[in-house]
Amino acid sequence: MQETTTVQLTVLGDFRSGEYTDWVRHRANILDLTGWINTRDNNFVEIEICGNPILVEAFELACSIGPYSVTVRDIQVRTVSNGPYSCSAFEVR
Amino acid sequence: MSFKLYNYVLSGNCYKVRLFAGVLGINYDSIAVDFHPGQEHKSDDLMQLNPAGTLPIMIADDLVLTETSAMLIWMASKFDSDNTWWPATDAAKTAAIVQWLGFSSDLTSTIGEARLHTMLNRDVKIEKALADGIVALRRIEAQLTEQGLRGGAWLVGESPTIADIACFPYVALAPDAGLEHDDYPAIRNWLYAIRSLSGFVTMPGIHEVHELRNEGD
Amino acid sequence: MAGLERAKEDWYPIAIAGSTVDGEQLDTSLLGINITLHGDKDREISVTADGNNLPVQTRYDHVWTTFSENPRPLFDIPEADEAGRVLVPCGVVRVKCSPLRAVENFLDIAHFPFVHTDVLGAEPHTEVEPYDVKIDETIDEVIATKVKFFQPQAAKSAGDGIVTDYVYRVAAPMVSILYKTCPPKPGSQDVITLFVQPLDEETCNVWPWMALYDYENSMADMISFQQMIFVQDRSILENQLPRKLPLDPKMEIPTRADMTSIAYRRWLKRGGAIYGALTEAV
Amino acid sequence: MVTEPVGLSNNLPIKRVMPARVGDTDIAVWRSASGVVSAWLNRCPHRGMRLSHGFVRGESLACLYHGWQYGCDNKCKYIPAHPALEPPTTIQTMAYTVVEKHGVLWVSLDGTPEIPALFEKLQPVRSISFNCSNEDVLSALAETTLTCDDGQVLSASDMQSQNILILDNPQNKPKLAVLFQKSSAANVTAHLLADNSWSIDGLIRISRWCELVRRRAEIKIPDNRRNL
Repeated sequence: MQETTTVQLTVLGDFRSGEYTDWVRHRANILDLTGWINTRDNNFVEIEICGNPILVEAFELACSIGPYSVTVRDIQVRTVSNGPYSCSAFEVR
Repeated sequence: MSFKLYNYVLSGNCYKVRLFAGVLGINYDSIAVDFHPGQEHKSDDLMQLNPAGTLPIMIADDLVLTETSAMLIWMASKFDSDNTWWPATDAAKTAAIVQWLGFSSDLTSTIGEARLHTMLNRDVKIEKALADGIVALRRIEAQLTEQGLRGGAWLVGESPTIADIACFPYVALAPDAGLEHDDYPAIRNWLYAIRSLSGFVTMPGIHEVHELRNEGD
Repeated sequence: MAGLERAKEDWYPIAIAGSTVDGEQLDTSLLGINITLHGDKDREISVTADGNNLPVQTRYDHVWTTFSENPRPLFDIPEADEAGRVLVPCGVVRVKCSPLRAVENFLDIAHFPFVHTDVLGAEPHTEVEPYDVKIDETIDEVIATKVKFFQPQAAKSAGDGIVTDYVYRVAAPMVSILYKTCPPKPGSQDVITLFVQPLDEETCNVWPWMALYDYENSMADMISFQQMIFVQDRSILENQLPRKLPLDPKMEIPTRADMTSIAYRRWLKRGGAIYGALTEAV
Repeated sequence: MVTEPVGLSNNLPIKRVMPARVGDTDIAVWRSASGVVSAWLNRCPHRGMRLSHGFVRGESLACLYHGWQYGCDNKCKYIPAHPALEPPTTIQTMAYTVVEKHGVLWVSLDGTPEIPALFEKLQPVRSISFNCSNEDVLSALAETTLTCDDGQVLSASDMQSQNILILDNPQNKPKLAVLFQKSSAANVTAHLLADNSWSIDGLIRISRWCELVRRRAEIKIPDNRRNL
């Protein structure tokens, strides 16, 4: 059993193209991570992500650049817990 | 030390000597020459030693050798006690080997020249060098194919000889000039066989045989 | 062409200073445009494109030019002027890849055990420890610090294997500067740079340059070492697909070990420095 | 999508990888230590390096750039930069169907291999690439003949299909089969198989006949159209 971590990302930028959500879900699936994404508005996205810490880091890294149509200005990372997680898939909320 | 070599790291001709020394397990003194960008091989000191202005230059016993074929024969005669790399008493084999030693200079003047252009920006008639390079690769491919049908893996006979050492560098480095190995299965297998030889040494453009290292498993 | 106007604002290396003689003309290419370098009296150099003179300056042993009347200033390497350093221009190596890929590869350490085997890295020492990367807004550079890697032979002057400390700077889209542990002079750092001349979006001339504390090895030894390292990278660079650098890493899987690469791509994207980049997912 | 012959089995020994093309698709074909053959898109999912430059370790193919290893199930097994990580099975290469039959490696991009069922007891002779079109090769073939060990003279006849040429007795026992792998309008590769009536000298004669055909085929195109 590998260790697990859950972190929340607050992503600030320009998400008007609407491509960020699908892009992030694609990345979560490639890295076999669970959690959710919530697009609050065109400038603000919240993501919770859970899985192996090395893969969670890889996910953060990918989210920090995103698709070309999206500008990520800042990404803040907050660890929520270091234990098992209830979410079984990656959801768009 | 067994000999002294005026050496340039990116030269396929210098690499023939480094490779053969590795395979024979002999040590030598290497003196780096700034061929690029410094053109040091054309300096007064080195032109005094080798009026042809080429690399490598080997100081062996009392000899100054400037042709790689001569160097390989000297090294084999002196250090290969089994006489397999240069079977001097076998007339047919030595004659066949010398044919390929001669051919190896065609590789230098085609693929080697194209590589100088494509990699180091040297002024070369690139279209002709590439076209002739393909002709040269096809000739090696045909020979290795026929040897394969006879059950062999080397250019001459049943074991590696200095013919293989002489032809290996510029065939292996052909992708540096944009001539890929994709169309040449017999060449690919031969390159692999040489790279797997005990004592094999690499050069830039020819990678380590990572298959044979197991630390990462 | 995307990014061309932005790319024209930068300085690029096109020759080693002092390498041309009186009256010699050297044709080359920059950003897809044919240019000519003229070696004149007293080694004064001029560069023309389509008959018009371009700005020229000589710095870090190279001749630099730009298409802009009002270019961004050439980056600063203060160490270049420190007394006692040996300055080593290493010549040119041409590579069939995006100029940005050449820089990105230079920022990468995870490939050392496989591409620079037994020199800059070796199995089983393959792990990349966490390090810091930031985009420094004030100087507009990418900086990676606290990079550490086990190296069997870190420099020509190194004996046994050591853990080498690295700091990377990306000082312009096509210039990267590396500071690393200097084996013969503890406390000091060797400076190794990659100056890249974009011939076009998919071909470049790479001009490695070093400022070292090394009094033991000959100039030829030091140049050979750096050429060996860079030409080992060349066959990787010519076989990465696509040939341009993707700014959208959708078809790639970066991990923590690729942090500098992703920071570099973010910085290029933010600054609109997309000459040689691919902006759609592939 | 037609199933392309991409190489002869005996040119891909165990623990080796080779490049191949099917149409425009760049492919890496490799054989594991236990003999399993895989055909993948020639691109490492990590940073895009061609996998045909990689190396085989046991049952995995490793990328030369950063050493990421992928198993015969296409899934990533090991990332050297993160040795403690057990990679998720979602990290994988893009795999195609590869079948080994009649001593030939066949690749299909769309998963449904259609392999001609004609050949039995044929031995591999060689693969040879031509810098000209399929038509140029076929017309050069038509102009040449090849003499068997028993003195019989083979000539190009009995075209079975666009991609396979059978010389002598097309029904079931050809003396020689030529399989065409078409890469582009200016590039074609032929894989040759022979029956067991040929001596070693006969096989070498076949190999030299290939060279003759190539000289004839490539001379048909003017220099300025030649794909170097």
